[in-house]
Parts: sequence; structure tokens; C-alpha cells
Amino acid sequence: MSVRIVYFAWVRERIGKGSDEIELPAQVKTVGDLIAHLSTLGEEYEAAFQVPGVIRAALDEEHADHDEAIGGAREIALFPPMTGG
Amino acid sequence: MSVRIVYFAWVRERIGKGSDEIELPAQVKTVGDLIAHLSTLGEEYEAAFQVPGVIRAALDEEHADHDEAIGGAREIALFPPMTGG
Amino acid sequence: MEADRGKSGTQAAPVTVRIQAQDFDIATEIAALTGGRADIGAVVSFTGLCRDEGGRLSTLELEHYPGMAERAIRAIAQLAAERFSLLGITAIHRHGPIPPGGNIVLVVASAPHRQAAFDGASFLMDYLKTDAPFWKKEHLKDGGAGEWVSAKDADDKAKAKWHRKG
Amino acid sequence: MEADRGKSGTQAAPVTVRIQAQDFDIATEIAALTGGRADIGAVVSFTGLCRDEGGRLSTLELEHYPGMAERAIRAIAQLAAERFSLLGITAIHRHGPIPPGGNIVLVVASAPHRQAAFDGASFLMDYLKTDAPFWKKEHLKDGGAGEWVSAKDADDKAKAKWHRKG
Repeated sequence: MSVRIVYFAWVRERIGKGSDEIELPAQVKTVGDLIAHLSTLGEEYEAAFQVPGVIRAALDEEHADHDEAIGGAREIALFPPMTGG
Repeated sequence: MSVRIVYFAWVRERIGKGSDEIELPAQVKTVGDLIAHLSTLGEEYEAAFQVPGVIRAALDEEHADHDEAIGGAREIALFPPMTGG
Repeated sequence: MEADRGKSGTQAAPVTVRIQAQDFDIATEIAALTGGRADIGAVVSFTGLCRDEGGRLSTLELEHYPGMAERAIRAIAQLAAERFSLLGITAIHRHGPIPPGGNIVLVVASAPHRQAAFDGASFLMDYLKTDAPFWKKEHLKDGGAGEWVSAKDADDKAKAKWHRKG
Repeated sequence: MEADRGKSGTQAAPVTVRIQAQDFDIATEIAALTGGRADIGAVVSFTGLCRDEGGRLSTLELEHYPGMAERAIRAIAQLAAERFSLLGITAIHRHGPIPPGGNIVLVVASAPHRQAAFDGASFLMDYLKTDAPFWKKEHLKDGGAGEWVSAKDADDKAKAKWHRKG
């Protein structure tokens, strides 16, 4: 399954791009699985996800916990804690 | 001692005027004494002060309880609970 | 406009209080607090308006005790500025006849962060409701002389909550 | 302007949410909520501004997740409207570069009485701080690439207090 992954703020800066289009390996079921998988893709991903616990996620623009199943989500967003307002 | 007494809202309407200039009898020491004294001055005053407990007072534009001494106050205000805002 | 510099605290917050018959302009009052400075992170405004009571109200008449009205609101505003370390606070209360939908009162509080600005404006309104010498009389469309609005227990309770919070 | 009518409750409160680069006008947004009606007794506005950090800040850069930003704020605004029986609520959040002293966010809540208007605006801001996908980067006058602002524990606590209140 191919999904679009979008990055924001320092996650985006460390990876060096705003999005990826990737094929999810069969064993990647949850948001946490995805973060662990991305960390293996290179130094820049390792730097972005070195403290996985601080990373926030959204599935199709809705907030999602790390143990949430990715299911049929078409766009997965990964970003630091939000600082708007 | 002559003091100016000012009335507001339905206290003013029941008495029929906005202010009085009166000589305080010697036995009138507190706000409560004054209200009791005024109640004896006629039907309109009796109507205004028939439930003395609801009447609020100010001495020279500062809120005052019924047991507060009038002292040298030059203007005493008597009025219903406030409903501004 | 009457502005007064507070005396306590390291920075004196501007405290502005006006009692007036004419309407006020919210944007002007907010700009007066925020213009020309960049240390303010939060501004909260409260506007109290005249409700038409389901269409029954013709006019709301606001009586006040002129000298004391300003004195009482200024004392509350100063207290709010000190308690919540506000960077500025403005309170404007109208008197005289107010039409349904018209403005009655405006409070604007500024602070470095949002909680102080919310608390400052809310505190001022709660105290103003029970301590500022204003009285409302409702003139109804089908009515005669009009009725004085009764004070609400809820307003005394709203003020009392600030005692518990310390 | 995008306005959306809520579906629950006896009267649908207008919920307006905009994400934009340009500045907003507070008076216009308040007038949009109050104009032409006389059932509103209280309007609370909150404006969040860019502080200059003691003169060190050059520009604050606000990054956002376009589609989700509006969706998230709209969901919070709708929740606030229902929970506090608001008569209307507006939220505008800017993105892009903001100068010191500039506006960042505006919330306006209207209600029959003051406590609901204060609570509605405060609730929306507390949730927006932790749930709306915006990130701030500070560019300092003497700095290089700029630093991302860290999320505050205080903001999580501010949001959590609404759980306890029920």
C-alpha cells in the first residue's frame, strides 16, 4: 500500500523535505510501527525520530495515538507538539 | 450636623426626590441609625426603607455597612443593590 | 480619556476608566492598550450588551451615582491590574437610555499571557456587577413606568469565587 | 469568510473559522457576531499577539498543516459552542511571518450571559494551543536559522482543567 506522509516543523527540517510517498511494509500496522520503520531509512530520518515519544501524528487530518492502526489512511502526518495560539 | 443624603433608583422614586439636606439628631451614629431615623419622616420614607436590610449605603462615595459610623461624612448615599454591568 | 498610572509593581499598568452616555468603540480601546508596544501576548475584551428580552424590551435605562461610579470601577480595575500583573486595563460603562442590542459596558485587559488577561477581565466584571453604583430600569414596549431590575444571587456568587481562589 | 451552521441544539450557533496569512480586524469580527440581533448579552474576544521577547525577536514564523488546521479548530469551536450554549463563535488563526506586536490569533464568543462567553473563548484557546497544527519558529535579531518554540506543560494543564470541570 502506498501512502503519503507529511512532515512539519523540525521533523520536516531534519528529514529535509515536506513529504514522502512510500510503500508500507506489511508489518507496519500502527503509527508507532511507521515511526520505527522510517527511522531505518537513513540518518536524517533517524535524527527526526530519535525520541519517538515526542512525535505527534494525524491520520487523514485527525489526531492519532502511536498505537492507532493506520488502516486505510491516505495521508499520515508526523510532527512535533503543536505551539499555535 | 448637617449632611447631604442622596438616593438612587427605587429608593429615590419612592421618596420622590434625589437628595435631602438634613440635620442629624445626636443619637444617629451609624448608617443603620440613619435609615431608622429617615423611616420616621413620612410615608414616602417609610415606603423606601420598609425592608432596611436590602438598602446599600456609601459614605463620601465609599461602600459602607449598616453598622459603620457616619463620622464626618459629608455625603451619604442610600440605594438598592446595584445592577450594573 | 482619563488615564491613571498605578503606583505598585515594577511597571505601572495604565488603568483607564470612563463613565459616559455615548457609545464606545472596541477597536479604538484595544488599540490604545496595545499600540506602540510589543510586550503584550494576550488581550481579552468583554462587551456587555442590552438584551431585548424576547422582543419585549423598549429601552433599558441606566441610572448611576456619578462621582462614585468612576471611583468604584477605578478601584476594582486597579485591584485587577495588581492581582493579575496586567499590562493594562480599560473599563467603560455607559449610563442613560440604551436600546436593545446596544453596548452597556466594555472591559479590556492586556497581559503577557492569556490566563492573566482572561482572569483580569472576568474579575473586573464580577466585582463591577455587585460594587459599581448603577441601576437598570426596564421599559417594556407594552409597559408603563418600567421596572427596576433585581440584583441576582448569581452575581454575588460570581464575585465570591475570587475569594476562594486566593 | 467560511461560515458553518452547527447541527445540534435548538438554535444553531454560527461557527466561523478562518486560517489566513493576512491580519484580521477585531471590530469587524465582533460586529459580524452581534449585528442585527438583540439576544446577545455578552461578547468576549481574545487576541493573541507576538511578543518581542525583550526586543530580541525579529520575526515569528508560523508554520501550519493547511487542511488539518481549519478542521481541528472548527471541531474545537463546535465543541465550545455546544458545551457553553454559545450564540456564536469565531476563530481566526494567522500563518506565515508575524512581526513583534502583530496579531496571531483571534477568538470571539457570544452568549446571553458573561460566564458562558468567557468560558467559551477560554476553552477554545486552551484546546487550540495543544490541538491545532501550528508551529512557531523564532527568528532573533542576532540569530541565524531560528529556533522552534517548545510546547509548554502549562498548556497541557490548561486544557486538562476543562476535563475536571465536567
